[in-house]
Amino acid sequence: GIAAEEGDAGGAAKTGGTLTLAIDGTSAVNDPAFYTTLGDWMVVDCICRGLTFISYDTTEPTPDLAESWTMSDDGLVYTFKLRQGVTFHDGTTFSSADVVASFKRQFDEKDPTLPEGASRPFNSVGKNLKEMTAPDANTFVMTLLKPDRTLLGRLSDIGARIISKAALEKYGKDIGKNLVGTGPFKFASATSGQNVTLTAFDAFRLGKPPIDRLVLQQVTDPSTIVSSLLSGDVSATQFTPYSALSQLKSDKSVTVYDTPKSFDAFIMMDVRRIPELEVRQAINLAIDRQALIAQAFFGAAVLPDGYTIPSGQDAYDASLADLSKTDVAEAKRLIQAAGATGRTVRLMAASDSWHPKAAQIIAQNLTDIGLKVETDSVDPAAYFNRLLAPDDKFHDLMIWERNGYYPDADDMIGSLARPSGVYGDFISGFNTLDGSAAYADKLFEAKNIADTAARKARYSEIQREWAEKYMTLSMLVCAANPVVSGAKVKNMNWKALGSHRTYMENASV
Amino acid sequence: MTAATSTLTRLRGTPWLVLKRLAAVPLVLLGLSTMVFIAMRLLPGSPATSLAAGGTGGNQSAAEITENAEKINAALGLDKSLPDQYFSFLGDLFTLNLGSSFYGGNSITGLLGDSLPATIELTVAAMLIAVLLGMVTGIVAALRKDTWIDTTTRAIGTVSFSLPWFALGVLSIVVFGVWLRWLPVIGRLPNELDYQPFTNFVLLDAVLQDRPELILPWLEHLLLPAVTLALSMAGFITRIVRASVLEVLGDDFVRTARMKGLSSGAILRRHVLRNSSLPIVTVLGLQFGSLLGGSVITETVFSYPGVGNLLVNGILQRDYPIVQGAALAIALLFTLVNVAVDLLYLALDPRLRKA
Amino acid sequence: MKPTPLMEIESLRVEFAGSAGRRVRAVRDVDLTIYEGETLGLVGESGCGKSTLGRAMVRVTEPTGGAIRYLGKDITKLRGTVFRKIRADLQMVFQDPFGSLNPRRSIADIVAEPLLRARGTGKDEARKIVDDLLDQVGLGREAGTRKPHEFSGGQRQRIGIARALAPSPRFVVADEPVSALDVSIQAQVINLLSDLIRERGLTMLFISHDLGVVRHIADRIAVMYLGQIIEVASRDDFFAGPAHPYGEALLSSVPALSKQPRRDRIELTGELPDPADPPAGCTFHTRCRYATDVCRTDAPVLREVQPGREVRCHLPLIPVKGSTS
Amino acid sequence: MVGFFVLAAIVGPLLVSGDPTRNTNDTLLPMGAAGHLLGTDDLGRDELARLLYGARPLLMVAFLSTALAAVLGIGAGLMAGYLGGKVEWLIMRLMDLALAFPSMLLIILIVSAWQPGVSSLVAGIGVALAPGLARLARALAAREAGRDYVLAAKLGGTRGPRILVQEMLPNLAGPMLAQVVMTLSVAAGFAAGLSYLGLGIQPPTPDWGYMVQAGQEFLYTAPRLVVLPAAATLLFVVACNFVGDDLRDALDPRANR
Amino acid sequence: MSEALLEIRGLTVGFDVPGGRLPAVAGIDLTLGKGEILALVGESGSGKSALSMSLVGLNRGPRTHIGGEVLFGGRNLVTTGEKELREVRGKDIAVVFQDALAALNPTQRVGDQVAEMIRTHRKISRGDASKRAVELLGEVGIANPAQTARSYPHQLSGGMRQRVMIAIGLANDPAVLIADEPTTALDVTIQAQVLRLLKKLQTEHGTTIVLITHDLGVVAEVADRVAVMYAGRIIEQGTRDEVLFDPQHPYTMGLLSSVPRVDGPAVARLPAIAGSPLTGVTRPEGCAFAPRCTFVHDACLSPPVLKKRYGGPAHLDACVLDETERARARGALEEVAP
Ligand SMILES: Nc1ncnc2c1ncn2[C@@H]1O[C@H](COP(=O)(O)OP(=O)(O)OP(=O)(O)O)[C@@H](O)[C@H]1O
Ligand SMILES: Nc1ncnc2c1ncn2[C@@H]1O[C@H](COP(=O)(O)OP(=O)(O)OP(=O)(O)O)[C@@H](O)[C@H]1O
Ligand SMILES: [Mg+2]
Ligand SMILES: [Mg+2]
Ligand code: NI
Repeated sequence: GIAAEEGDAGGAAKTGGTLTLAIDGTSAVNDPAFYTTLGDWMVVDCICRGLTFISYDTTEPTPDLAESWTMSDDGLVYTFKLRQGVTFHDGTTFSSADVVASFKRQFDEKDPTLPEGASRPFNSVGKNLKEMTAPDANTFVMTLLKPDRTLLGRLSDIGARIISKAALEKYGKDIGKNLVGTGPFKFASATSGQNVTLTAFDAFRLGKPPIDRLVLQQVTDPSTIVSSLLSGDVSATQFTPYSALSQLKSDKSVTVYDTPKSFDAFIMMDVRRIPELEVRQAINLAIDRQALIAQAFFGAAVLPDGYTIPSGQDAYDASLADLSKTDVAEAKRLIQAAGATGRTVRLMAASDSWHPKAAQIIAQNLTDIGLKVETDSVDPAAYFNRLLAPDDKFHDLMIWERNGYYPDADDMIGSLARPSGVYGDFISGFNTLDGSAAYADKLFEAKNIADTAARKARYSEIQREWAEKYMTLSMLVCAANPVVSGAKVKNMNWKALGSHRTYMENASV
Repeated sequence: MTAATSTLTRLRGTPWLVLKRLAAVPLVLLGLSTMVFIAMRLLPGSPATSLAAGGTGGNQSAAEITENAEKINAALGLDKSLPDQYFSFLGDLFTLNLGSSFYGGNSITGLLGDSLPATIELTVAAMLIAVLLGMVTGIVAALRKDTWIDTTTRAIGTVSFSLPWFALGVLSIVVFGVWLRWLPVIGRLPNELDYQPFTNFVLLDAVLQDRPELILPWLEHLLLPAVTLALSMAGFITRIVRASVLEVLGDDFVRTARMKGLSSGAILRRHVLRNSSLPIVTVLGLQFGSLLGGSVITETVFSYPGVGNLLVNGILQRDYPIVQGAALAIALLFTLVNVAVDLLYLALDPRLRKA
Repeated sequence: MKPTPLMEIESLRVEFAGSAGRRVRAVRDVDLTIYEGETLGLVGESGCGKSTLGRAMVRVTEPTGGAIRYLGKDITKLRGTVFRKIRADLQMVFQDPFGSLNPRRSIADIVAEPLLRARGTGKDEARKIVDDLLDQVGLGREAGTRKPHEFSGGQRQRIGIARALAPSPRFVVADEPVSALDVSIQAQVINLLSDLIRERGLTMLFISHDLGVVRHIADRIAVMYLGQIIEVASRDDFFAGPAHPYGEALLSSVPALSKQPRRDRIELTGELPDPADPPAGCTFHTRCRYATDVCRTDAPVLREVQPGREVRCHLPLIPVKGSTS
Repeated sequence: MVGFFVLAAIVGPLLVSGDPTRNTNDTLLPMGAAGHLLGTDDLGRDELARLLYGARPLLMVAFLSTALAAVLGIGAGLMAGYLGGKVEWLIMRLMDLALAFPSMLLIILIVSAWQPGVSSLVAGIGVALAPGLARLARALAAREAGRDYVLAAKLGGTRGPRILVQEMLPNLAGPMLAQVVMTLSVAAGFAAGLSYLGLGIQPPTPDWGYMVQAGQEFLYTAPRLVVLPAAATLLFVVACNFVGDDLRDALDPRANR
Repeated sequence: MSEALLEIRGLTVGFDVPGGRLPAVAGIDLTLGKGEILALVGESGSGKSALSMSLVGLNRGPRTHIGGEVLFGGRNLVTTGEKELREVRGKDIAVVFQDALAALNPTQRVGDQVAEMIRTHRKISRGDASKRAVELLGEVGIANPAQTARSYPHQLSGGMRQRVMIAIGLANDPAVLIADEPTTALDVTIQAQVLRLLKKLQTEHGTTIVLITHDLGVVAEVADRVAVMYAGRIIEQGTRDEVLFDPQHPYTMGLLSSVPRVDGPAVARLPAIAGSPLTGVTRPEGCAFAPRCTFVHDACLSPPVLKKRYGGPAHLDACVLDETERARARGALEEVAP
């Protein structure tokens, strides 16, 4: 069935029971400094909380373990007042020492509590950090090298979660197998490739969650996800295959939520392979986005009218819709003008989820405007590596997606258009184009504009200019990770789950 | 001289053969691990880039990712030359250290300890089902040779032997799990049950820990994947059993048994079954391999926490130690089963026992 | 007229890898001479190594040790083209008339093969030789186009003989060529063989376990027991009275087609020992009714006891001429 | 029956008008819809056309990989069986090594180490299936090598390779052929299975295995998208097995019929 | 001839083969006397085994057609049901097969195989049956019966295996023992032992023995009576001396003279019978030997009848030649052998 309007769930939420979330995978290592799988990341989300919190009802960072904060006028010094009386799962009390210990292992690659191969995702903030201090138990100060208005948002990210210092000292490198935080659920057991079991934390700051147990169960086969939702073996998941949506909507035993369209689906063009702007523009104009929405996403996507910014975010600007319009006649004309008719372009896409379907539709679209298309469907694990290899034979057109790690324009266009980032460098070769260097500064400036409206305007300006002048990235759609749950599951924060955020403290089964 | 010769002869008898078989196991495993080692290094994609880009790939600059990847490579020992990697891999192997996962350092031995029992449960259950089914149908078909019973049994056997198991698993989930709701479709035990593995063989643990309530849900979870796996093998066994029983029925000693005035039931029991089980037993050993291969898909479809699942995840994540460990475990299992089969063969066929 | 030796073998040994690493010594230090133009009959119990010896002489089984001399030339180690030339002189007729003909090839092809390969004869010439041969063995040249399965056992054996004779060999090993045939057919094939031997002046090693057949076709007899030659004698001498107790038992065991059953039958007790683990001393002592202590400890050697008669026995059944030991 | 499949794969596409790779907006039309006998798939392509075209890659992979397995396996097996000794030991140990690993896994390893596609599929399946054939070939060759007619050929001065090809091969051909046809069915099963795993033939080329996998998403809404290609695969494999059985029976001298 | 024990009347055995129905046994009348050894001789494929197996229905099957009568103990064994026939098999009529290695179960100890035969027809404890089995093995002349009983067939030599087979046949002291070429695979020295054993059985147990062989020497050695088969029919029958030393049928004559002998004068050429026996499914209506016979008559084209013609009192043959022609035939054979 389809989710009813907000609020009707109300009533007396049932307590007790086990909620099972289907996840893509687990290595049974749950460590904010070590990204392994999305599933493990979701576990960290349940166990640990950070200084700030974004509920996904709004995109505004709100206080969590930090009760309040102040920013110096130059935007370089942030002083956090920490909440008192919060206890960790191991019984210790939260203080600034825990914050320092948790952050230090992200910033310092020599930290003894880091396991081998740790990726330290929060390290990018550390690069901009001059120093961090804890003047007293309830105060924590960060001094930046350059201003960064996205800091508060980033502090809500999973890499910035706070671990009990006592636990860090106790477990060292093995903290990932014994994670201790202040979140609503505490770690019980985990088996790699199978599941992670969490139990409700009685002393959670906002009250004991209604459910007793939360199990994150690895289910990799898409049809099994659907089946186990229908059979009740799984309570909820955001990894639902798109094609099953209409079937699930018509089934009373499950609830399908109208999850926010939070991620971008796009094709990247390598300008070193497709040097003519006209050809790139033609490719952009050729794409039948309605067909993609209907046939690859089964309705769980919308036209990318804000270009790279999804509609839920502050910087969303519907006036950019024309950057992603479809005009086959014009596309053909451009191809002819460039003398590219009959040219072979290669298109690669990962072999999972919506990618192969999209690749087939796009291949058709490009064939229709006179190009010859060769496609390659790539094992998902190998795909990212191939994106990073400009020598790859299929590096002309690449289908890819970007999830909002925290809901901010800087995480979208800020990453995509940055000439030195993976997108601008390895993937598209944007950094080889004239004028690309200026975008580093433009994006930095936009990021630090305090006024929301002005910031939005600036981002719109950058996006339009970037798209029209270079067109290295053609937006396909803005899509959702469709959340589906069993009909009995109530009060789950499904909007957050649509962005892989796992806030199950209010959910009941 | 004669005494010495005969002792030697006895030494070369049964135990000698057993020893010889067992001595070959490490060699096979060494060859295999080398093969897997090479195959893994040939796979495109490296764990370091995946790891380095993990989580927030886009926020980092290209240079950062490259640098990070190098560091991770060094930490994981992937920066060393291939021969170096190989020798340290072999060295570890000799000390029975299978290494640890690139993703978070789970020890491979531990992971195998978690998953191997599940796979053994699954494949053994499938084997039992298949053998039972296949033996009965095969014998009936052979005894009723050239009747409609034979023709139908053979046709069904051939069809079931040809069934693509990938489709079968999905179909059985839909029918029994979703439409009929008779059986659970994922996992090995319900998540509500608080199972603390000790040996990780549920049946054994149920006895050891005195938790009889584990058994029923365990069987429920086991049934679908095991039957899915078993079906195609059962068809195969039917064919082999039929052929083998027919062959033995044509043997001279069966005529002798008839000459003795034995009833056909007694002939079947005392003379045909044992002798026709010889080729079946050999085939079982090899078929166990295809069961293990099939378990890779079946375990994925049923989210069944076995080695097959572990292996696929390992391949997908380019987690070499996991792939190596899982492949080795599978090969070891397979090899040991085949050694067991050889020994069973030895027990069944006295002809082989003479040196 | 002093006969010239055609084939001489010296301390020939053939060993096989038995099961579980045991060595089966099928032929143990055999010395034997076959003279030009004669037929030597080789008899002995099943498994005593007759076939192996025969095969080793034409080198389809490689000997483990010893030497084979053909016309005085050591051919034990020859290889390649040199050997192929000589090989054509040494041929073989097999026991099994079914397994020894390739079921997929025509008779003419089968018979022509050694001509084309070993002799290097041209196709047309080979064709002519094959036709003549098929006539000679009594099948008729029309048989050439047919396949082996269209023929009966006796006819197939004729084909086998034609193939062996195709490259005009000087020495032929006939390994129980009639034992698979019915009595009425046996006689036909035996007659054919003796005709051919006469006409072509063939030298032959004729292996059989049927003493009647051997008596009919052979000039000299060699008896084998457990990998060794234990007696060599001319045909008439042997049938008049074997010199070795085993030869004696063998001869007396043959059921006689006579009105009065024989009374002098010598019944051997015990079974043929394991060739992989032969008894010490005289290998026959376990079944020998004359055996003494020396037989159990000392292995006798093959020695000439009378001109042209060799025996491997401490206590031969005929008087020893010349020497005393 | 197998011939029927081959025929269907070759001429089938000429009979239908639909382009199996052409997307249209008529998605998921039911069976019997105008112009689409078996309906259309999720990208609006004619299912019948896809089924008919889909036979090609599967058959091609099955036949090619079987051919590869046959060449490798029978070659190695014949050599081992005929030559015996060290060569046999080496070849058979190599084969044992390959056999000591479930073939499905071996193929997955090979295919993913290469690049998914027809050539890697053929190579993977061929290599994985070769040991089985080699074993049989060796057993048969060893049996045949002991036959007197082989000795006779040796005596006639025929050289080793010629004996293998001219004398022994024709006599092994019968049972080998039956086994090869059976192998064909196994190869088809593997090819479909791997395409199903996404390691096989790449879209948009129609292929039964991939069609099953892609159709699986519509198991509840349009089950024919799974059932039709799965059934086609099954039929082909069954057909191969039946043909193999019949061949074996027909060529087996022991069979009394 | 002593008292009749078993009577065969008009027995036919046909096998369905690809070309049609093969008349392996084409109408045979034969009477078995109590305590005698009857030798059944003939070329390969002449139907010796088919005849003997059909006596106790061992070759019954969908492709086998057995007709005629086998009268034994007041019953016609051809029409007796399988269940009743089982009582007869092994108890009243036992068979010793040619290839003992194949005829013994390779996975069972030989003692057990003998004991099984005993227990099938007698209510007797397992232990007693085993003990009796060891005794039986001793009786057939196995030197170390207790140890042999624990062996598997492949561990025994050919002669011992054949004795084990005979022990199985003897286990229930049957009235008739059919020995189908029991010595063909054995060496002469071993053959002599086995033949002696059979002779001993006859004298000590009074067992009637049907000895199938193609070795005329063996026949001369042990048989009381002889029946010569050719292409599914008996063409000559009589006492040992009648058939072997006064053959009446040209085929028997040829057969006897073509055997190379170890005694008597050595001959230069063996008098051979030309041609080869019939193998196909179609058989001439008349004498099947006619195509190979040098003395064919028009009368040979009509169906042969086995009856008393010339020779001794029990001597029957199926040849239409008269006495002078027979003498000529005999002379022709002697001519070749000077
Ligand atoms: N290829 C082989 N491999 C192993 N052992 C063999 C081989 N060929 C023969 N033998 C063994 O060598 C011994 C002699 O065998 P051979 O065939 O020469 O005997 P034979 O006298 O010809 O017997 P028969 O009369 O049965 O033909 C036997 O013990 C036999 O088992
Ligand atoms: N089960 C059977 N099916 C078909 N034909 C058979 C069968 N058994 C025997 N025959 C055929 O019947 C004929 C007689 O066979 P039988 O075995 O009685 O001959 P035999 O005299 O015992 O010969 P041998 O001396 O070779 O044992 C032969 O042509 C044989 O091929
Ligand atoms: Mg021999
Ligand atoms: Mg017979
Ligand atoms: Ni002596």
